Amino acid sequence: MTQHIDSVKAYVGVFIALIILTFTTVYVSQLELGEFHIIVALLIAFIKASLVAWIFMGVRHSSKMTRLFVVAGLLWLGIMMLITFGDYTTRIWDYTPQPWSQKPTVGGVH
Amino acid sequence: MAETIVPVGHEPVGHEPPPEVTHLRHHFATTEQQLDASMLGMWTFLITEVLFFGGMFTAYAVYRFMYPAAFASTSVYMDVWLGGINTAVLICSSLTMAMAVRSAQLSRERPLVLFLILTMIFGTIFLVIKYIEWHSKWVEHLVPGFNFQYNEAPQYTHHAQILFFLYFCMTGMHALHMIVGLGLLTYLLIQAIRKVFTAYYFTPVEMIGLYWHFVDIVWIFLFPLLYLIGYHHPK
Amino acid sequence: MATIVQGTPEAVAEPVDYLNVSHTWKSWLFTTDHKRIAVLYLISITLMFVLGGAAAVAFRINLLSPEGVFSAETYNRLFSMHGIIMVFFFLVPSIPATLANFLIPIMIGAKDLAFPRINLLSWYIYVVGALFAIYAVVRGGVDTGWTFYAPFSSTYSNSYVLAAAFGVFIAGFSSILTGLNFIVTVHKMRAPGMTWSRLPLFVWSNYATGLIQVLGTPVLAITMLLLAFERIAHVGIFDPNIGGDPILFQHLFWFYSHPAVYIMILPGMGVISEIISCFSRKRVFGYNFVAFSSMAIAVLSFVVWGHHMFITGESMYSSIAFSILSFLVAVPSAIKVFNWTATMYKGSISFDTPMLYAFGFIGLFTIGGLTGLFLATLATDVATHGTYFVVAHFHYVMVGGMVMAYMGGLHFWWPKITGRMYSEAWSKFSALLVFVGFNLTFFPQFILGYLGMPRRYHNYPPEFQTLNVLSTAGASVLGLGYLLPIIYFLHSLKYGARAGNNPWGAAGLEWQIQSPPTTFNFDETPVVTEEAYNYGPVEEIVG
Amino acid sequence: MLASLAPILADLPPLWPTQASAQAGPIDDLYIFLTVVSAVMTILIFVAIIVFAYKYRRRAHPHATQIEGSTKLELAWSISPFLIMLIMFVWGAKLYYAAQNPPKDAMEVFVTGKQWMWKIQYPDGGREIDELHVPVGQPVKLTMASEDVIHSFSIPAFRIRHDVVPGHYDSVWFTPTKPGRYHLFCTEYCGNQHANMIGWVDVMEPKEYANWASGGGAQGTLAEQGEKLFQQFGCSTCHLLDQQGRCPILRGLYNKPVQLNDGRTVTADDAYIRESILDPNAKIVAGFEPNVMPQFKGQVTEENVIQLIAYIKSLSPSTPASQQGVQQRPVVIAPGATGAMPNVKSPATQEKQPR
Ligand code: HEA
Ligand code: HEA
Ligand code: HEC
Ligand code: CUA
Ligand SMILES: [Cu+2]
Repeated sequence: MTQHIDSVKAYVGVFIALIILTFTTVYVSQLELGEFHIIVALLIAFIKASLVAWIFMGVRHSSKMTRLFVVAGLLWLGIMMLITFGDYTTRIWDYTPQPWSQKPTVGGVH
Repeated sequence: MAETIVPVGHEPVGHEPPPEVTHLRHHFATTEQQLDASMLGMWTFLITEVLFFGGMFTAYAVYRFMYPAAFASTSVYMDVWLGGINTAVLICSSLTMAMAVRSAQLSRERPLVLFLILTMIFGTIFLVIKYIEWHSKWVEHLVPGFNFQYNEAPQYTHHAQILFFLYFCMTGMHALHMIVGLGLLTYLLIQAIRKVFTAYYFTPVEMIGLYWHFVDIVWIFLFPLLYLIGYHHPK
Repeated sequence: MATIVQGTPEAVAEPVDYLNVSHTWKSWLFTTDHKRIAVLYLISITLMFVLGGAAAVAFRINLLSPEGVFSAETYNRLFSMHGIIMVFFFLVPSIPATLANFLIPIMIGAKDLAFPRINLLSWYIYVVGALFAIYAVVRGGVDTGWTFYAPFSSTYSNSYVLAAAFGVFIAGFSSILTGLNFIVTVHKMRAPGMTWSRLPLFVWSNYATGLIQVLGTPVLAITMLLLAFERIAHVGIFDPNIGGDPILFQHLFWFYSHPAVYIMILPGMGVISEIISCFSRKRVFGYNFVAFSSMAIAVLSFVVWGHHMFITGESMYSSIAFSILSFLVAVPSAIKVFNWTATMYKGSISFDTPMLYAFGFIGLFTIGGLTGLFLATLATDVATHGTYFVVAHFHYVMVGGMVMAYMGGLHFWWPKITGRMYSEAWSKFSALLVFVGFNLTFFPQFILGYLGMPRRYHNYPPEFQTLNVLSTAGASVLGLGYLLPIIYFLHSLKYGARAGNNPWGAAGLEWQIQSPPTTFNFDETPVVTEEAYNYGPVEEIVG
Repeated sequence: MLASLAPILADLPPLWPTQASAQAGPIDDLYIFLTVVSAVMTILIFVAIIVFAYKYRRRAHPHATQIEGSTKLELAWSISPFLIMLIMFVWGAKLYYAAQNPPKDAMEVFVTGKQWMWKIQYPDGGREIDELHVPVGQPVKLTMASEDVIHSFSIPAFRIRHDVVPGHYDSVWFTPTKPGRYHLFCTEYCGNQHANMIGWVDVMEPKEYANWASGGGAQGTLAEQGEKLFQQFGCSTCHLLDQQGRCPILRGLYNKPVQLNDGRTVTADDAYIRESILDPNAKIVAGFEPNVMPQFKGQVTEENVIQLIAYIKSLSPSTPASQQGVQQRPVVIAPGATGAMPNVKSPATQEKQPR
């Protein structure tokens, strides 16, 4: 592995970006965004995490294999969360609240 | 899966310094192979960590979906200031950690020691603030299973308790990782003072750096999920 | 640290190998040699197997009569410990931690695994986990079944759930570390010329297993931890009284435990590929497909877990999706079965003991896998869930499949591991006993299951007795079948004939080095120039 | 010779379960299909192995012919099994789907699982433990709840089974077709006496059933029992039948949409009413205050809940829910309706924990 040494500038730049994003997320959380609230919060968190991974953790210099591993980790987390969620959001005979819509829920098909 | 043949036995360009300097272990052919193996091992380990925390995140997602109002009601007790400061502290520590790795890569011994110490200081500050927060939760009777009483909105007692449980689990696991990280940093510090790390051998610094940044990333997600839920939710 | 070979006068007579290089306790307990660690694992999991097997024998005796002989309490603790020990402390580490630990570095031409000290650490972690489990047994056992379903385990059971769950939690880390080590080793330690397409299929299947271990086990760990917290502090994460959802526990548990069943079969499939090819003197038919199917199983195994929850009140749409995905994961298994069969076509087949086990594997795994399809089919799962049909299914794949493969692998590589041959006649006899005993034990359970006999019952309606008696009779034959190898293997250590480097005439790097191998396996790093299973040039192209 | 075998054969255990419901036949057909496919595949593979093992044994065939493999063959034996599996999947899913949708005219029976017994309640008020009586030919829908851990309600002769998960209402339905007495099992491990959580299902001719049923219900129908409880638990002190106090009117509630105070709308089905009684604060009706209605968890059993639901149901004419608009009942915001009664702590959650 050839060494890549990042400049101090890059590190400090990321640092400043992270701090700004932290303020942004706190600020945004106080706006009336309704359901988009969480989406924005997670989006910002994702950008922050990517910055840390990409620069601080050096993914940008890493091999394809390392990147594949990183993506695989996230993918598996996604599989676990999405499929579990798929169950909770599609149970129709069991009362589940539906915060994402204002439409009446389909009641028990008992 | 397309990967080329590993460069075992293939001579690296330039001169390979002696094993005392590179800390090459017997079963590796080259330093490069050893470094690659360590890094891949570390990343694989971090994947297991992602899924370890992932179990709690899944539980969080499910219950937040089931009990949105109860979860939102807890935000009154979450100190966004302390959480925010802690986020900043961790970001600082990530910066100093990155700088520490950089110093090691450049064989700069004094800065390495300095940055390691700074990282540890930030880590400690984080834990102290965390302790203050937990303590206030204890005082406010918000520790599930021990003294839980939810006066904010008694109708949500049960469901808010789930959130507080997840709060303690997730921040607790995170803090545990910080403590382990501090232990590892102490080890690094000792080695750094003994001038073990050079441009030829800094794998431990780099690996522990990765770990430290990962712990930072976990917090980056915990902060909005735990502190900013329904911050502005209509009562 | 591995000890350096010292040429003592006594050792001059015999060639130095990893076994006789040193005899002190310390040299074993602090070894970093993957081969010695494999032997340590072999001893520990054998003990656990005997413990789990003893529990099975005990509760099979109970099932001889409808009223049973044990109290409900005893029975429940027996089958729970049987399941927990067999799964987490025997079958999950079985082939990976022993045979693969021993063979992977050799097969890819490396001196050791990438992280020898982590390898040793994983054994210590395993031992600590096992001690916790044994502590739970000694204190009075645990009665939750191996599945630990909440809220029974978290709130109602008054047995030693915490100790057992903690043991499982700890053992999980040992499994993670083993998997991590394999992944890195296969990526980074291959000898020059050992390309991915030249890897023995055994390495491929263990690589795939490693992926599952790394990606799945952490979730089991956190699930066990949450369960423990719930039990200690009663915080409501799974307890419906406080708004928790018991089905969430099942999601998290099966997210690990379904893929785990492939941790418990993939390495076995790898062993079978090696054995079939060796005793047919033939390259494996369709190498690429077999290798790729291991990876496909590893990936797909993560999206089918809900088939254990068809009737729990999981969403109907989820169930339907999980059902079709379960069929999808069966396809790569089908590929393997057909390819093994095709490998024998125009081979030159000999019937040594490992091959007998391989035959047993193919037959029993096929039956076990096909009955898995009954369970993946929604309507028939409704009729058979929670009955002995499921018990029969998983023993066919786990015992008929994986344990057969493990035994086959042990017989195949025993000469390499110990340098000695075991008794040919006895080993064939015991293979026969295992096959007959196994079918007698578990085939009647399919019928019992469809008749409706529920699992985890310490007593049962009298009309089920005949089949249960057959099953118990089979279990005693099976027990004998497993007892014999323990005896003749031990016997061979001292009295067995010297095996030589390559008793089976097999291809593969491990057969080109000394038996038993030296501490660093190879004097110099080998350079690989040929495909795996090179038993001669390709003579015929089909289709 | 053969004749002497006859008594032994007669003594053999049954190899096939009785078919006693309309569900059993179709499921058995699918099962037979699966068995045949499996048998064919198994025999195919066994025969191939035996033939190869014999024909190419080393003595007869000392030199193996090396074959690389064949993509065409590989694809053939990956795709064709999958096609066969698709048949299994579609067939199984169809039956499963049907099992989730009980017919409208199904008779409703309530089942409560509890360590270690099955408590059965009939709409006419009859109650039994570990016995279920049903008439031949009548579709029956079971609504099931658990008071403690997960149980699973299973009748092998009917080929039906469903878990009974605490905190949920689960349901399952069947149409018995053959009079007789069949096993009823718990098939989810639920503790010590799991194996004794068994009972019987009696399938009776309709006439016989009518006879038997007339004997039951001494304490009135389920709804009448519920009415009594409604008085006994003091529900009636708040929920006046026709007059809006500080509580919602329950008449006409069942199966109607309910507007909640957080903006959501839900349907007042069994599960909702159950939750409203056990944990009223989980969902607050728009215009009302939380913490007024006491929590009845720990005071009423799941059986009581079923009786209360039956009563509340009986207050609604049985019109389909779909035609109703949101919030037809008048809503008046009651002034000063807070903090009337303290929450009743559930004794179940206070129990000492075994470790
Ligand atoms: C080694 C372990 C192992 C393996 C490999 C498998 C393999 C499979 N299992 Fe099994 N299973 C278990 C261990 C295993 N299982 C355990 C332990 C349980 C119970 C847990 C508990 O509750 O305690 C269980 C339970 C279980 C259930 C839940 C039952 C229930 O509780 O209701 C289901 C449901 O879908 C299932 C399905 C399958 C399928 C589809 C496969 C497939 O992977 C099988 C694929 C193989 C084949 C299909 C055979 C070869 C193919 C051919 C010869 C081709 C010809 C085929 C056709 C033409 C169709 N299994
Ligand atoms: C790796 C997995 C594995 C293995 C190898 C086995 C092996 C065996 N199992 Fe196990 N079994 C499980 C995994 C396994 N099982 C699991 C996960 C469950 C579910 C648990 C639950 O419900 O939670 C289960 C449940 C289970 C049941 C259902 C219990 C119930 O639901 O009430 C039964 C019933 O017959 C059974 C029988 C057997 C038998 C007879 C063997 C035999 O193969 C054992 C043979 C081994 C020996 C006998 C020991 C070695 C021999 C000697 C030391 C010689 C001395 C012995 C004699 C002289 C007899 N098992
Ligand atoms: C102290 C007063 C009080 C008592 C006693 C009381 N309730 Fe209520 N109930 C309320 C109030 C106030 C509401 C509306 C707020 C809410 O949704 O929780 C309500 C709501 C309900 C609802 C939901 C109605 C709807 O329109 O959606 C049901 C069902 C119900 N109660 C049933 C009962 C039953 C059954 C009992 C007795 C076991 C009972 N209540 C006892 C005050 C009471
Ligand atoms: Cu109830 Cu088992
Ligand atoms: Cu499965």
